[in-house]
Amino acid sequence: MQEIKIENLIEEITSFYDPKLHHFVCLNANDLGENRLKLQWIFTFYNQEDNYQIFWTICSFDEVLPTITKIIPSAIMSEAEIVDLFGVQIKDIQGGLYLDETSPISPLRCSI
Amino acid sequence: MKKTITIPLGSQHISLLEPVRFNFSCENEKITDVDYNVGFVHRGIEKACTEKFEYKQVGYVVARVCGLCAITHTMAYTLGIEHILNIKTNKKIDYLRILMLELDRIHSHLLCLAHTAENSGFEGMFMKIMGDRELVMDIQEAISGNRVQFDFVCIGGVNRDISTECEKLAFTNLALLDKKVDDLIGKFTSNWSTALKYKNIGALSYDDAFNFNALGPLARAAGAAIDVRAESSILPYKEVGYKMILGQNGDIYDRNLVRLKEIKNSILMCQNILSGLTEGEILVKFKGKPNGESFTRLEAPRGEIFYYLNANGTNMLQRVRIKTPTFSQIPGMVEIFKGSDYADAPAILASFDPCMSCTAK
Amino acid sequence: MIKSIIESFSNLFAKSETINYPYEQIAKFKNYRGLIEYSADECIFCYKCEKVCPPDAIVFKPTKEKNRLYEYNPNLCIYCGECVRNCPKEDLALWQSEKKPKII
Amino acid sequence: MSIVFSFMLGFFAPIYGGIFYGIDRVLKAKMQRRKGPPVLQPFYDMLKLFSKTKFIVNAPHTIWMIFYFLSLWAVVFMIFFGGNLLYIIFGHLLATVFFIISGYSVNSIFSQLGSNRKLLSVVAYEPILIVNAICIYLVFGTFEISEILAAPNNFNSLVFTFLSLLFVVPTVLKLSPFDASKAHQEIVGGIEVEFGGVFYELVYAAKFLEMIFVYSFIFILASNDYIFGTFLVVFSFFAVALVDNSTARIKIDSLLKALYMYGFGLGIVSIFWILLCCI
Repeated sequence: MQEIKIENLIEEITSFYDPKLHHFVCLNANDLGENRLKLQWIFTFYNQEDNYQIFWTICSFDEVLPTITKIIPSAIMSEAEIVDLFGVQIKDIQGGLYLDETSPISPLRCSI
Repeated sequence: MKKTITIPLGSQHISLLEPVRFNFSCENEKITDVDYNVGFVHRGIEKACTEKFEYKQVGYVVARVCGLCAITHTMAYTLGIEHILNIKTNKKIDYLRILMLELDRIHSHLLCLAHTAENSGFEGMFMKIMGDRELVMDIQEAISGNRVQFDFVCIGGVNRDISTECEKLAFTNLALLDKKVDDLIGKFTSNWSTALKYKNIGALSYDDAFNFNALGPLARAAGAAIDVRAESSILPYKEVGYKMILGQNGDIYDRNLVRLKEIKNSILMCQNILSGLTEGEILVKFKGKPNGESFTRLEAPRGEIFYYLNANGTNMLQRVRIKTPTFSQIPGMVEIFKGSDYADAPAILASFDPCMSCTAK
Repeated sequence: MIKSIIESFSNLFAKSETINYPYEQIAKFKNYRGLIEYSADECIFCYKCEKVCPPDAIVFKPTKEKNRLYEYNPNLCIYCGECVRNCPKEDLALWQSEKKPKII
Repeated sequence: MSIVFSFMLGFFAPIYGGIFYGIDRVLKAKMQRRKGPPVLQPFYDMLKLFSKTKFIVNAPHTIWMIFYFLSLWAVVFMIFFGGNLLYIIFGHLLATVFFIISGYSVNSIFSQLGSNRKLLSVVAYEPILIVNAICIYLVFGTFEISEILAAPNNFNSLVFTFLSLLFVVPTVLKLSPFDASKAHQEIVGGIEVEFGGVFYELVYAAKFLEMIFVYSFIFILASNDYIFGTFLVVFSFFAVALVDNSTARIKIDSLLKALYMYGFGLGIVSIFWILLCCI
């Protein structure tokens, strides 16, 4: 587990990620309430048993988050999902992949 | 004048099992660009798991994410919650769980092979494989009592013990299936028309397999040794004879062969488990409410499945995150489509074995 | 291709694998999971089955009398058997039969 | 053959063609270890299609298709009246062209792709048919079917013609491996996709007529030996069904290559073989 600052996200992941060694599992978001969102970028290592590398940060819903799809193309699905389900803003990522106009807005967000 | 034509594949199309839409921009049947939409079956299962169902019931809910890898979803959830509750299962439970997982893998791979054959216009092969698949479906039905939604795994163990009759049935059917798979390998490798349809079609290179985070048979066909069964110690896979199977070219042909060989490996594992099964309890009693978080990875038939669970000491979970194999592979799939013929697109799509209800949840 | 042709030809003389379903019955396996059955005489009304049922197929309806009325909806039931496992008087008050629900 | 008998054969062609098609389906089901539909299934389909709403995408689309069906039926009449083989081939080509135009007349991308592919497959099989007609002329000295059927049996010199025709049969009937023009899983039936109700029934019945068209070509190879001719038809029927069951669909460019290389090649070989036999 490694805490990072949202501003340093791109640099941290660029310096860490090597496609041949690390496997990007997903970007996980968890609403802790009171406008706090915990984001976890979960990586594992190829050919190593139960070895996780998790970058995490806590941000608010108002921030515009950077995207890591330039480094990891498959992250686009995770990012589009949290845009839809949590209503966060991520640069260059559009919602609408999972929900459409008639769906509830950001359903996984805490109501508090 | 517009130079490209747009061919839609989906959201309803004969070659699709589940709703997904690909819009292919084609230059005379040569695909140049792909646009996709995957969220047709979003059912809000993650939300339901945290708001409507208690943690003991969630195992049955997540089984409904997907019909084919139902047991894998329940298993991943159960392993995660057992990690939080600190339950230690005995060897017999682990073995029975691997048995069901591998039987599930066999039938899922057979379905994918049948679907690939059907989508390339090979109806005879489709019917043949679907007929053979009944053998393994019968074993699963005899063991669990249900045909599709097994509901076999529960927190702390499994729901049913395996009887001697089931064991006998499993041995005979697996031996039969083993022969049929050998026969299938022969038929897939020595057919002029399938060679035209599968060889060097829809290929994913070794480097791209890593760059696009390919998983499961898709990655292994390209030669990338990516398999959670080898990277996880949560279930004793090495004891039962697991072997990594790799392809070379990453085309449809290799994907089919990797699947067929994995079926053979799975049959071997099932036979090992059945002959080495010991007596023991099938359910471990537990107390308390979950508190904490867990990360679980498991190899579903299609690739890695990941569960993140967060519990806060109540009956309700605070967060359930499901990441399924198709979910992260879609950018890779789109990349493979570019440059191939539209005539091959349904077969390529089927050979990915995409699961849209997994993806949209 | 030759192998497939030979097999297709030999299949002409083989028995078909499909069953003419409504006229021929499908062989059921032992311990097939069927309808949940209930006996009011043995029930101790702990309501555990109602609590654990994932799709709310078992509901105890309030009545004027002391005990509530057991109601079971076979169309909601997912046949997981969780209620039977949690029942304190398993096989007496609540058990899983091998019957199929009626087709309406 | 009396005129009345020929007329009856031609007039009821969609009916007994339907029975052949039903038998074909049962045979294929048996090859896949299924029970399959009843033999009369095409007629049950017909009854159902008649009861559906008559939906027309646009007028030319349906009209061209009706032209296709009628001209194909006319071709079948010509066969039973013992007409000229070349006229029959060109009549069939005309009918197919009507069908292709009908496919182009709608906006559906699948229909247009189907038309493209159908056009290419016509380009592939038409030369073979003509070469084979020439072969038949070389052997019997005539193009008239009535005269060919009266001539003595000379199948020895037509062996390669028969083999080359075996490549045409699946292409015309849109059977695997040469069914790229229909391609159920890719372009959802190609040209057929936009028809509905009664009009689809015409397309469906046209399949039976196409069957009669190609198998009559094989039948006349045996000239006056009708029993041998029936045997040839049944044999090719079986062979085509077996190959259909054990091959995947190949792409349209592979289809062109395969037909030109093997089908057309065998046609050329056949010409030389006949010349050799004559010497």
